[in-house]
Amino acid sequence: MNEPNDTLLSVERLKKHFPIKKGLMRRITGYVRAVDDVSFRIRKGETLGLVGESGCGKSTIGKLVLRAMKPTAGRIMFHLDGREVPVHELSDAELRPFRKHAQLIFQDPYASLNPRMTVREIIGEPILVNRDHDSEDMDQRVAELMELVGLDSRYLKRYPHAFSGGQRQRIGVARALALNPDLIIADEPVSALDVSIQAQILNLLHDIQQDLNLTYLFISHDLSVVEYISDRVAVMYVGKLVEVADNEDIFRRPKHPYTEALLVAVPRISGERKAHAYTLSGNVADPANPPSGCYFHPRCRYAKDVCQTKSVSLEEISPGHQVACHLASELELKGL
Amino acid sequence: MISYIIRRIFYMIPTLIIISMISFAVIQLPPGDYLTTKIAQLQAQDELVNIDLIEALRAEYGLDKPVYVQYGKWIWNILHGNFGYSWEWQKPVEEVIGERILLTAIISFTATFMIYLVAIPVGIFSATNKYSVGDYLVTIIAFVGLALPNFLLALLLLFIGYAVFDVSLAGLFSSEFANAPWSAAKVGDLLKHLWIPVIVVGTTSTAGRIRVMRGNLLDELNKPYVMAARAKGLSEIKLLFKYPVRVALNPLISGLSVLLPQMISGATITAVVLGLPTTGPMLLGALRSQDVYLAGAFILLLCTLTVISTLLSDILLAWSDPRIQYE
Amino acid sequence: MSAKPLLLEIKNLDVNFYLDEGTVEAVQDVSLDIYQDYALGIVGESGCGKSVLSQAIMRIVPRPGEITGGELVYHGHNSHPVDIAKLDGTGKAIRAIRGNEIALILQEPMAALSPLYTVGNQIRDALFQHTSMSRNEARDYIIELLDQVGIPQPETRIDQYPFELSGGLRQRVVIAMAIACKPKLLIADEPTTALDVTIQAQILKLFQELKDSLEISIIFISHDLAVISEIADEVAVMYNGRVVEKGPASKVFAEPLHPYTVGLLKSVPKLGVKSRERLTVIEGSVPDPFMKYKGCAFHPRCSIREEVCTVQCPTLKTLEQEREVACFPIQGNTGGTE
Amino acid sequence: MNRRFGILARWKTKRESLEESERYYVATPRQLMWWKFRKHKLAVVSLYILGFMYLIAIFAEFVSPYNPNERHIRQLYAPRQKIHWIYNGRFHLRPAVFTQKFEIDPETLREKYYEVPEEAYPIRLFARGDRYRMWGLFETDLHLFGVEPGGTVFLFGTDRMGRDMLSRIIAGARISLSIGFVGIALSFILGLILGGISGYFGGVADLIIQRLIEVMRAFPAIPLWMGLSAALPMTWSPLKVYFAITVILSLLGWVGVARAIRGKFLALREEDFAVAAYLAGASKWRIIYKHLLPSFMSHIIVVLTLAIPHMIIAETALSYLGLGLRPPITSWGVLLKETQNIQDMAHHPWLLLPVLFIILVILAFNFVGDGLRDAADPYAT
Repeated sequence: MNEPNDTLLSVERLKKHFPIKKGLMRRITGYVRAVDDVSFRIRKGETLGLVGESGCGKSTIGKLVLRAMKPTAGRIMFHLDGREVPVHELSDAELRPFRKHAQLIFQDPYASLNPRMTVREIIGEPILVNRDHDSEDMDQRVAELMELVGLDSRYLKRYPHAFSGGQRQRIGVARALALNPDLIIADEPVSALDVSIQAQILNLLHDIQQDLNLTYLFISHDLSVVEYISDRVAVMYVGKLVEVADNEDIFRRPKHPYTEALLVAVPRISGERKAHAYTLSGNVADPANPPSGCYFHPRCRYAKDVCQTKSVSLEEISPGHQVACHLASELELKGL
Repeated sequence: MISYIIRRIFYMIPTLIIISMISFAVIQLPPGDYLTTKIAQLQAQDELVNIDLIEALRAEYGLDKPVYVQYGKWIWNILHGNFGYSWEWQKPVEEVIGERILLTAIISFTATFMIYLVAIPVGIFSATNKYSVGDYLVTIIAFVGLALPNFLLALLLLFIGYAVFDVSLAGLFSSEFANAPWSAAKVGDLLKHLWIPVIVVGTTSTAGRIRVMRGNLLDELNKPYVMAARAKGLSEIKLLFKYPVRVALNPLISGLSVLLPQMISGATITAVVLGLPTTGPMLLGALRSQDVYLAGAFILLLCTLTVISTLLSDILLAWSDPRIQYE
Repeated sequence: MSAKPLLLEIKNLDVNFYLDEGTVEAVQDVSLDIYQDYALGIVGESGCGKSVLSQAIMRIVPRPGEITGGELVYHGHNSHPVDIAKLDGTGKAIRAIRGNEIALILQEPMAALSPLYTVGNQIRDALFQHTSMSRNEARDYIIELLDQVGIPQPETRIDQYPFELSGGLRQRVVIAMAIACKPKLLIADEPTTALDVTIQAQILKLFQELKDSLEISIIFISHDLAVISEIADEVAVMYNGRVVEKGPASKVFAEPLHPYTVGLLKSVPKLGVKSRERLTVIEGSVPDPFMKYKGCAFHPRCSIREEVCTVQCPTLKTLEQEREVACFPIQGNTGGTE
Repeated sequence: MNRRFGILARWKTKRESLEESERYYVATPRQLMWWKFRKHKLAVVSLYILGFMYLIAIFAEFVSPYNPNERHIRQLYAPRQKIHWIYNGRFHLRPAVFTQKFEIDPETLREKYYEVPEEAYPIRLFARGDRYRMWGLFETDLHLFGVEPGGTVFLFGTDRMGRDMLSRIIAGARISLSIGFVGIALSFILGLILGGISGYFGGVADLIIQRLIEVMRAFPAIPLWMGLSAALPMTWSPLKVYFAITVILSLLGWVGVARAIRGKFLALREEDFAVAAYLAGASKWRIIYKHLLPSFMSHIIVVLTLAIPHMIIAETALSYLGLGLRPPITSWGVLLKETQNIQDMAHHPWLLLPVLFIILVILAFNFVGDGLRDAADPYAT
């Protein structure tokens, strides 16, 4: 494999199929194709936004990359100082040193902090279990991290119940930063927060990225947030990537009808009433029983016969712009 | 629905097998070969021993064979309607236990019915009048009911009946009907006596179900769908029964599968205290005198009865909650 | 707005929750006018009292909440106005209005439907309550309704249970349930929050269509400014139980006055206006409903606060044409009048 | 209200100062639970009652005025001796009991007891009485209270063999109250192991254990207990029987514990904070003892607290039927069993006193369990 040397993470043909068990003998009667043949790459220092509707498999990708679950097939390669770490095949013992390099920020700031541990224990846990600092150092390090995320380090001994949602999310960010990771996967990090608090966390993520040279995989259903934070964006539909491109290209020059539909669907503060040009009809396809051909064809207003029969794969149509659509070259789609 | 029932029946099989093994263990646990013990006992008392019968039984149950063969023979016989022989009663077991199992079932099922008849409306009242005087009263009574074990309640009732009212509350039949064949009059007499054991068996569980119903309903009353129903303009009574009460009932229905074994248990021990002609005293007697086939058959049948009731309650729940069939 | 006839006047409404831990003043001194054939949007963050307000209009505020002051004058009856706040909360009079004249759509479409009854059965309630339809008439009518709210194969869907439907379809069912008796006022409490963006667009479009075809008034409640801007004629911004700003939607969003509205609008990333600069934020956190704030509840987070804001609570004052704001510094600058 | 205000809201209103709120912010889970438990007044009272009962059970020999097996042949079926403050013609600060004597009622041929006020025996604290070995360690004759030799103090009357009921109830408390604990401890160990295996490893082990649990739940417990207890050899020593009975009781008791543990394990394993610890590189062992166990321990304690009264009831019931503990062991069930029949009780109602204690203890356990259940999750809204 000949990778450009600024790649931090490359994912190739990643699959995760969950068996559906039914009946008396719990026979496997089918599979939910949560992630189905997904390939992408993240460069050092960039933010890749991963958008899609609920159930499309975007969170599963995050969990697979972190090896919170084992992929059914495919490769996940982590590039570290010239070394390549095959994350997909690491054993439990090999995984532990890898965990220093990639961390997760959770969606729910309530469920993700153990209510029975103090802030010091929560933020210090990754340090402690990896013996990254000795214990005297640890207080110092935890205090540093708290200041970094904008929390008063005097609150070290408090329990999570003392904090508001936004502050809790800051604690979650501090925990993710504790081991100086290279990659942070942020799974809907602001969607559980109040509108006026979202901006605080987005700013924080933005600032620490600059300061610490972090790479983000930013998973969200909210296109406005993704547009704000991402350098590149991958759009996902029923377990597959349908379009990957630079931020500018995705939002201004989308090439996939689904991306276009998503953009149209986002309500906007326009000051004047916007008549809905068109809305996507129907529902997201069932990943256990997807339609034939291109999964999007039943809802696609441009669909032709070929879309019903022939499956699609992601192809590069211009430098850095990949689309999975038979009609990508013919369609004139509207961006923002 | 049909496939659901078939699946449930299929699940019963391992349960029944384990039950039969435990019942058989009860037969096997007493030390020594019971026939030998029995013979020694009889001979010590200078009584005539029917050697032929004993030899026949020894062969029939394979007492000289390993345990698993004995178990196999026992099961084989039971599957053919032969539950063994009761030394105590000098009769085949199946002849002794039929009516007693029936009476136990009557008491248990009547008690179960009464529990729901009382607990559901009281629970609804308690929840809809949360923190009212009535609710506190119900709560206190329920707690005391919970703390009062069946047999103690039986004891107390007997005591009060005897000491205060000078009546005997024991038994299921008046003396003139006790050994009479079944007739309409005997059924009437049974109904007259049934209420004491039913109260005794049911009190603890009624108290428990009141608590459950109250708790469930309180949870449900705050659910958005109740607010949605209210927003439609339905009257409080109508919406209460159509929406939250229906949902709050489901845990009670599924609780039936735990309740029925409790009732049958409770009926057993209460029967001993109250001297009822049901399984309880006879089982106790059989256990004490090591009349093993009788005891084993009782335990097997009581357990089977509960397994079947569990099945029925599961089917009832599936019928009442559309979500279950679609699982 | 005076061109259209008044439908509902909310006057100085107060709703308190008396909890063991203390009193929560969920709605404080809220006054709003709702006109016929018109959409009012209410924006606010969690705990600002917007949902309680909608429940108060229906008189279904759950205990231990109570309406403690103010009036809800409803002009929908032909004869004369009724003060809903004074009606018996479980009486016949209010029940004749609930679901019939005023209908409510709750946020979580799954939670708003009982799992134990078919869709048709639950829609039927309101019809049996308010009309004299027979079972068969009701069935035909419900199928028609389901079709109207865009549910495919209404003849089969009517006999399905809520858990057999997708989120979008469920929300359509809830809408069908609400409009079954052709209400004059529809209150929608975060009706699209639980939905995916493409489904949200479908539902918003449905609301537009209903508003045009049924000539219905809508109170649309959401935390999402953009959603409100798509649907509302007028918008009211709530903070800690009070309306802090009110005005025509186009003007409020184009030129917000209250520092909270200004902050909210600046702090959300807007699609198509991308810049990698830091977002402007409102510091601090959403107010705690148990906390009693001296002065303006927003002052701890406010960048333009003055001495007076910390001691006195501002009330809504009209500034210019149809613009009202409750903020001393803003009122002071433009010299608003009571 | 909204969950973000959950716990804060609950504590916030009463706080007067910053220090006060800081106290809540740094309060450990145990403190929060205790604060919440304290609000349940009945539970607190019940906790004190239970504490009192267990203290008595621990110091049974000292607290009881007599050896529970000592027969007072001239005092068969003696009724409760009343406590008198006025005797010898005047009021005393030290109460006394009067000697009771009996005559045979010519009609019923029963003993009829009457008090002899002239023979007043003041009740003394730390009186000398029967000799006993405290916990088998040292010999003494000191009792909490008693009367001068020559008098008797049967505050709860005596039984058919003239044994002091109070002393017997206290001796019974030791057995009846401890059998609950020992049984629960065994159930807990069984439940923790089986439920833990089932919840953590899943797969085939889970399937088998789950089926087993279902089967056990479908059993009518009492017939089964009866069957198993009846199989205990009559020749076993009382101590052996005691342990055998606890084992039998816990054989069925573990089911509830295992279900609770399994359910909590499954739920908590998926919790974000457990996943976070895993992703931070924490070992399985650390996740279990640092994240999972503390989170569900309080729930398990609730289950256990509510299971103890069931054990006590079961022991009492079995002993009452003659299938459980047997004399010379003294348990509350044995005491009831020794009261031969209902006529016996009707004429000597004090023989029913053990029932009061059984109910009191069970009620107290239920209230404590109820209070613990409310307090078990101080972070819920």
